[in-house]
Amino acid sequence: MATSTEARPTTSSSGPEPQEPRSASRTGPVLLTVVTWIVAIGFFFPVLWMVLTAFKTEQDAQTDPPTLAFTPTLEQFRTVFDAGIGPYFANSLGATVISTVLVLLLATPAAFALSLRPVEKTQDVLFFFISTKMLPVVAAIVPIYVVVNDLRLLDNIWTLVVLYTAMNLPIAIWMMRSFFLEVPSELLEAASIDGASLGRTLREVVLPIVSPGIFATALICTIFSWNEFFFAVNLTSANAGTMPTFLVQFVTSQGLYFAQLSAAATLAALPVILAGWVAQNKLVQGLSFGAVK
Amino acid sequence: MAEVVFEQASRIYTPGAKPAVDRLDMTVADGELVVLVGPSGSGKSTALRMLAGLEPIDAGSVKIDGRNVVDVPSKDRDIAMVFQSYALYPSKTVRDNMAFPLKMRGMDKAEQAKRVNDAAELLGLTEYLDRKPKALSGGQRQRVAMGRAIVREPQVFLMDEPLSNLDAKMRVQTRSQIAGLQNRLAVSTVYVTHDQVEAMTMGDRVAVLRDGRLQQYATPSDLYDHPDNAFVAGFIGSPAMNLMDLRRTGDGVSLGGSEIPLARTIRDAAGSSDTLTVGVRPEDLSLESDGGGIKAVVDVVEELGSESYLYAHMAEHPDTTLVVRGPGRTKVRYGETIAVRVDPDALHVFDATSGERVGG
Amino acid sequence: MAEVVFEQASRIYTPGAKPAVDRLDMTVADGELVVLVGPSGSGKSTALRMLAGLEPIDAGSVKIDGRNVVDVPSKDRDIAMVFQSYALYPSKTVRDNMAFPLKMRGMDKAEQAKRVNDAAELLGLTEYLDRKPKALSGGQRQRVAMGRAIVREPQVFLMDEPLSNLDAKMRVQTRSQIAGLQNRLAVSTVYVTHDQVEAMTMGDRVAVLRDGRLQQYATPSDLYDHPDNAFVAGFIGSPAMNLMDLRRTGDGVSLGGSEIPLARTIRDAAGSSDTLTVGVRPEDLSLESDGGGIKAVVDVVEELGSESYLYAHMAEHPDTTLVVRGPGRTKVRYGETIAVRVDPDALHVFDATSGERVGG
Amino acid sequence: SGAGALGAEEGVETVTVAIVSNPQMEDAISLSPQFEQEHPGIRLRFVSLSENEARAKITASVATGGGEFDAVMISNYETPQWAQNGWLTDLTPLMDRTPGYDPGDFLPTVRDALSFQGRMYSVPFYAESSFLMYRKDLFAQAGLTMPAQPTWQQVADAAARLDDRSRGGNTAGICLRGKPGWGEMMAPFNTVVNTFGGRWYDPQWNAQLTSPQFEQAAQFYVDLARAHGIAGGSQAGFSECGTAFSQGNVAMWYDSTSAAGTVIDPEESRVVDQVGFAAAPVVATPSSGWLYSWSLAIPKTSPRVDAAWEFMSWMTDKAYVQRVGTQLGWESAPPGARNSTYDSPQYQQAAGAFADTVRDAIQRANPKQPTVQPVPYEGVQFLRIPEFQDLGTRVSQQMSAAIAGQITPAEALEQSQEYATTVGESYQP
Amino acid sequence: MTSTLERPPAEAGPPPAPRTPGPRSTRSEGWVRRAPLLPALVFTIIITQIPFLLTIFYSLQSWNLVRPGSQQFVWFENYVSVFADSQFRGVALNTVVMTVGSVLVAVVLGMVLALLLNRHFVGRGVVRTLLVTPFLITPVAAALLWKTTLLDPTYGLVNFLLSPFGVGDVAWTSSYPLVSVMVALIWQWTPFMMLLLLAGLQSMPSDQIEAARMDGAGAWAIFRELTLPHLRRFIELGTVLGAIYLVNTFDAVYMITQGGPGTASANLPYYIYQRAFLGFDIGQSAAMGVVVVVMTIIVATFALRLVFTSFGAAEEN
Ligand SMILES: Nc1ncnc2c1ncn2[C@@H]1O[C@H](COP(=O)(O)OP(=O)(O)OP(=O)(O)O)[C@@H](O)[C@H]1O
Ligand SMILES: Nc1ncnc2c1ncn2[C@@H]1O[C@H](COP(=O)(O)OP(=O)(O)OP(=O)(O)O)[C@@H](O)[C@H]1O
Ligand SMILES: [Mg+2]
Ligand SMILES: [Mg+2]
Repeated sequence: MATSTEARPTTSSSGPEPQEPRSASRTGPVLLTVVTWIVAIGFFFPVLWMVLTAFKTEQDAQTDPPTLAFTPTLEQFRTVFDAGIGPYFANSLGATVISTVLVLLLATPAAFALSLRPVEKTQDVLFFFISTKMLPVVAAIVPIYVVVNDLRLLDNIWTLVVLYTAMNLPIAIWMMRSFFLEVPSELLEAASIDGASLGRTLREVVLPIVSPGIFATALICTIFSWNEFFFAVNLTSANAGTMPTFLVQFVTSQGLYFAQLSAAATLAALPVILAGWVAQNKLVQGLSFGAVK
Repeated sequence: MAEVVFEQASRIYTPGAKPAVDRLDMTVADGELVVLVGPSGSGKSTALRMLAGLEPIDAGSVKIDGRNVVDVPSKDRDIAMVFQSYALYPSKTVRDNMAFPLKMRGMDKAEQAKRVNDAAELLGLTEYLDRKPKALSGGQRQRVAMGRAIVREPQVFLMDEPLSNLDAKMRVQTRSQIAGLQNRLAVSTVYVTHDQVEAMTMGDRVAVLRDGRLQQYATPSDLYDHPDNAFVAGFIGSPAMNLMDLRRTGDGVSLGGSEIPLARTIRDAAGSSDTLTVGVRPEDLSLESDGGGIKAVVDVVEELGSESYLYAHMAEHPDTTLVVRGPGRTKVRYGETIAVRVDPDALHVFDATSGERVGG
Repeated sequence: MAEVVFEQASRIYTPGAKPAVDRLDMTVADGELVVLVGPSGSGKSTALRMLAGLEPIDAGSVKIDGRNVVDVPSKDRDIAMVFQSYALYPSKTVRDNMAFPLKMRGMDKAEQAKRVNDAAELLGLTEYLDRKPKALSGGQRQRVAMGRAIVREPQVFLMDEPLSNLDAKMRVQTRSQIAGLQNRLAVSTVYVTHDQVEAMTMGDRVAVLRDGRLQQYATPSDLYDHPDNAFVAGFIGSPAMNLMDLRRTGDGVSLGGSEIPLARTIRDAAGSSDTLTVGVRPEDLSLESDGGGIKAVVDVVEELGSESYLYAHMAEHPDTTLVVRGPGRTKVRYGETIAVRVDPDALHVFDATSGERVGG
Repeated sequence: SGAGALGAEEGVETVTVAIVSNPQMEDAISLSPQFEQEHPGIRLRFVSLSENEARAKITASVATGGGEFDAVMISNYETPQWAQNGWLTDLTPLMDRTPGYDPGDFLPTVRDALSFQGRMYSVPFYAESSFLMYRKDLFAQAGLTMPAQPTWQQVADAAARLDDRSRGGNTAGICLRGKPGWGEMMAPFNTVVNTFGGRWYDPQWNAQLTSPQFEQAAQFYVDLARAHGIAGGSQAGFSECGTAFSQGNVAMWYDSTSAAGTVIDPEESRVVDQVGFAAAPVVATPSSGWLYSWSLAIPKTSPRVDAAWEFMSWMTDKAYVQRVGTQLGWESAPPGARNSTYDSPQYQQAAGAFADTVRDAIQRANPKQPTVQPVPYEGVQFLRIPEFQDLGTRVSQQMSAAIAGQITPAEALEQSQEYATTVGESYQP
Repeated sequence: MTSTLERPPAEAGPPPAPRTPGPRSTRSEGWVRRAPLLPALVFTIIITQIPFLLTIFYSLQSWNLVRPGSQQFVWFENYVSVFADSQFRGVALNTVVMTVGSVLVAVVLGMVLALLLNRHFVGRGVVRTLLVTPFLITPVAAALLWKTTLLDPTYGLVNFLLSPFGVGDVAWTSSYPLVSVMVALIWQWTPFMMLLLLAGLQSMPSDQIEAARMDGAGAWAIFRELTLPHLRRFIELGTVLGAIYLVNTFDAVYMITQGGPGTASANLPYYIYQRAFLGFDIGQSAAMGVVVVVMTIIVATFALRLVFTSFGAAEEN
């Protein structure tokens, strides 16, 4: 399971131990903690239910009232694996990782140019980027299909990489820009005094400070790419299909095999869930404390 | 009405490392202004933060008005603090920064405005009231931080180097205003400063910290005249006291060939130690024009206008250096040999090993 | 080899407002150390930032080594700067903070380490090299900022109150080390400080700014002895010079009932003005024990150990206040009347309206 | 991974097949390695998508000449239209030269539905009609009997009798689809419209949705669904009804004949032994069952006609049915396409409970004349015009809103009439 | 040596005009600044604008994919019928309600959660992990999950859990279709907002909060006076990104309600989907897409430039 980064350093000294500031009322925080836990479990519950369903038979999956008492079975997972999850998984992984890396590579300098060292017309540029996300994909899919078809790039993983990059770039730029703006401008000044070029300033000064923001951005791009469905289903077929396209074959018109679908969805979500759990720990590191007076 | 007591209070930032504040025992009487001094990193800010409730107290306790406040959250301690790092609210104007503590206490708008305007007047910030902190100079920011504290009438004032970025003139002026305010409100105050003049003039008492430990806690003149140990002696006063490890000879110690007599009480107290650390302040050394006294060669002449300081080394022991105060316009120049006379009554004698004061 | 020239350089932050730096003309000779002083908000930091290329130059120009650098980005100006706000890299350790400029210049690792260690040693940071800035005290942070500048051998050093958060002892020590380093490397340096002692002792020349305008640019002793105007006179020296608007009487001016004679040259230069601003430094006033001199009533006695300052007002003109320097251990107490003698040769006379110095 | 062009081994052709992910198709995929073994020169790649995605994707691909697929699974809705558009390869010559393929074995109604101008453009994998499933046990309990050819009035009465929810039970009377979608509620609803004597257009393409017969049908359907249908009836689709019926929460279910396998599968159903089957209820027409078939076609763009046909013929052959029956069990055999399937004793044994009812329904389906009065279109549960997917879905949305009680059936039809008029106008000279 | 620069005010010329912020920009300096932006900009223009122009081109045509030969130029006919379509307006309204409602609720909930998580407590890491998970689930699966296991009137957990309170048999998706869709969206998007705001909270300097505590501010006052202004940028960011995404929500509508009953829960993407993938009316759907873009741009311009100050004010601190 996920680990908590807040664990205090283990002490070995016999002296008095450091502690958090004690607070006057003990019940307040405890109550808050309890509330937080309840809410968290409430949010997680549907997912838990989905995972549980994946271990049920179809019959157990839909009972009235819902039941927790069932004999777990791996049947559904077996079916899913038999359907040949491998290539889909590999395609998803490829498209997601490559596009996320590309997004970060393109967005980082762009966000920098739009925040810390703003170019003219920053607002317009930002607006342009976000405006590219305003056209509903469903409206644009036929033109895209036609272009991709003309380029003979249907069912090609690179098509997805390019489209995912374009799809996530505006978000990444916007997000990163917000985080970059948190960097005290004095630090950039210090870096330029210290003779750092733009690239190095970014790499050595800005990025370490905004790393939680970068992780958040990368995580979100990863999630969006991994779960992207519409491009994948319309532009790929036998070779470049991704996990969501794999998933929909379990949405059959002959009755809904929900246990099977749950197993497939669980498997599909597993990589991002793991990535999310790992990355979100990185989201909680202090940013620029102690930098300036 | 607030007496502040530190009782064996400690703070350890990193487990295993040495405490930033180490079993501090200190009482600030009601209405008293205590100045906290010490080298950089000696735990001054930490001590203030402990009192303010911003740092946990790892051992011991802190009491305000006889009540242990270890579990009282900062906001209920009724303390106003000037942070060393200012900690201004970046999204608020100067006016709102200063009004914030008043607003938090639900003071009515008119009274808030009045107080803020008064404080701004006092600190010369009137024309900047509508700016955001980002558009202020360093000293202006510091003044805003100051203003945010002094608009209140808290139980305790904590000021962490509140004037370090102000020019001498403004500092003198603000210093006396703070002292006046503190006096008028009779608010117990702990004031951290690196400025010798502030330390000597503002405090009812001065506490000297070193490595988290309290070295001496006394009135300024006591501290100056009777430092408890060589560290305090060297730390208080600028330029610092000349501290020399001298060999004992007969009734005194030997310096630059001549013997300086020591008082009987000191001799007795010193017992059999071979060497003593002897301190003498630059102003207790006088230049002899008639050739008598200890000979020293001048290395540096610092002219401050109203006085000058001669940095010199013993003609015979180049390793022993001395600072001598001279007149504002001295004729002495680099390389010259001067003759210095020591006032035997002004000697401070310390144990060479422990650094503790020997005798009275 | 770097001469720095400000030529009518101006910076206006807010269109329409008065310039933060206003047509500054100043030359820093190669290898010279110039101290920049002025009240808080007078444009010192702005001037440094203009020189460093961090602020646009709205008019005029800045030249380094004869080359107009207005269009040269900071990183290519080869300047090392200590920021008033430190601007440490929060994600880097102290070591990496200090090594950063060297790394940027592609210096080899071993040399980097050596320099960083040397600087750390000098600044007493050795044991903190592996910490992040947020785990340091204020003074320690400031020293890191200092360290990051002095590891380099740039063309120009810019230091914006680099020692304001250090204790007196460390300050004296670091001050002389900086001076030594600057001397050794012969790097042109602009040094901003609020500390009178630093201003007087460190600079080859001192520039006094006020509201963005250069008031006087001269050697420290010139500044002290011949302030060009009443502002400089009052600003340099601590406690400040006593400045009084006095009415002319016959051959001099009248103060507290008695007449103080003025030199002929001054009288001539003053022309027909009725009133003159007359300044006299606290140390140029002496206490008369024999009852002669001007009578004043003591308001405050500040005892600094090595000397004391008596803040008093004229017995007959309560509005005219005076600061008089007394001996370290004075017997005078609050409310006593003292007699003060003025040294007529030590008078500074200024035009009451323009503030300009009158006569020599 | 699989980026770029199809990996081509020397002398091996890769045939890409787009299919709809129904259990029968999954069976085909699982058996396909046997095909590859028997045909070493052909490699198969399947793109399996759910029905809606598959239809959209295949249509886009074929219509724009995307050429991703060598064989596509389409239905009797698309086949004649696409054949007319010239998008499909004529399969008749291929069938003729394939020994033992026996196209004459296909059920005639199905064969007709997949033909254009007398030539077949797709070959049926399986076919279905609609019928009524009911709980024999509940009927017995209530002392009711189900006629072999019930009328809708009889069904409505029975539903009212069997609905015990007002008496504290949890059995609904009948499940009727209410979920919007031309392939969802529009299918059963259209059969009801037809048998009530309603029609979408008169021969001059004038929309007839507000005709009394149509309104009667709509009113009937909505009333029945609202009064005795399952909870959330406006969102009930094939799978929702299937779950409800299998879990024993509903007494009757009017739907596709393909549901038969599920409701008697002990793995999925709790009512295995209690299910009875009857023909689709009628009012004014002799029969009302729909006709639907999933079939395989070869887009004109495919350069691998022979290889594709090789696979298609394998999958729609009699031998395939045998193969499935012996290897996966006879209840899994694709129904409805071939007479020979029904003649097989093993199949009769496995699916005897419904096999003949199903064949009958398929054979009685009458796409050419679905209702009483003449119409300018073909199709039972759909109108075989390109606009129908959209039109049907829009109308179904209105009807669904009526089932949810948000509007009256009359209002729903009024709005629908407008949609239909717009479409009809494009067919009027 | 000594120079006096005290000049009488009269002599002083007019103050020089200030330059635009940033060091004096020459041509080359401008390009140095722009360089980092260019790759992203060029990439985006090429990849997104070609399909967009094509969309505009198609929107001027009457073209049904499944009726070959129907393709012809009709200029603005498609637009005319879009605006004449009363359902289109209703659907547009649904879109607004769905987007605004979901975003607002998600932001508020996300903020609450972020604040709850920005404290030290037992199991903080685990809780955070649990909370982000909904965002990681594939939207298609999430929508189905809501439809089938949570909101189903008979088998749904929601009704099951509510049945003790006497509201056990609500047909959520047909009685409250819009709400049903929004609940699923909110469930998925709250973690996104939480992540964003948590990262924002982490960047808040602690000394300001300390100062506020000294100033007597309680938790609420600190939140209102300091946290909120600090988070403003992140709230705006979350709102913008969330809105842009949710305007284009398709899966949830498609899976949970099919836009029904009627068009009660249909939004523009779903409506366009129907035109494009059921009707295969490329011209119509392209025209609708263009209309959506234009409307979104108009709304966004107002929202971003008037309501939000992100653009201008962000630079100010
Ligand atoms: N970003 C800014 N926007 C607007 N005005 C500014 C800005 N920065 C500084 N100022 C103003 O410019 C003037 C000069 O500021 P500067 O920082 O140069 O002063 P300084 O001499 O360094 O003062 P200090 O000793 O307090 O640091 C001040 O009045 C200040 O308020
Ligand atoms: N957050 C922290 N983590 C670890 N060590 C710390 C932390 N804050 C301070 N210290 C250490 O504790 C010691 C005392 O720090 P403190 O800030 O109290 O010093 P100070 O007396 O205020 O110094 P200065 O005059 O430089 O401000 C220093 O050695 C410092 O490095
Ligand atoms: Mg400190
Ligand atoms: Mg400054």
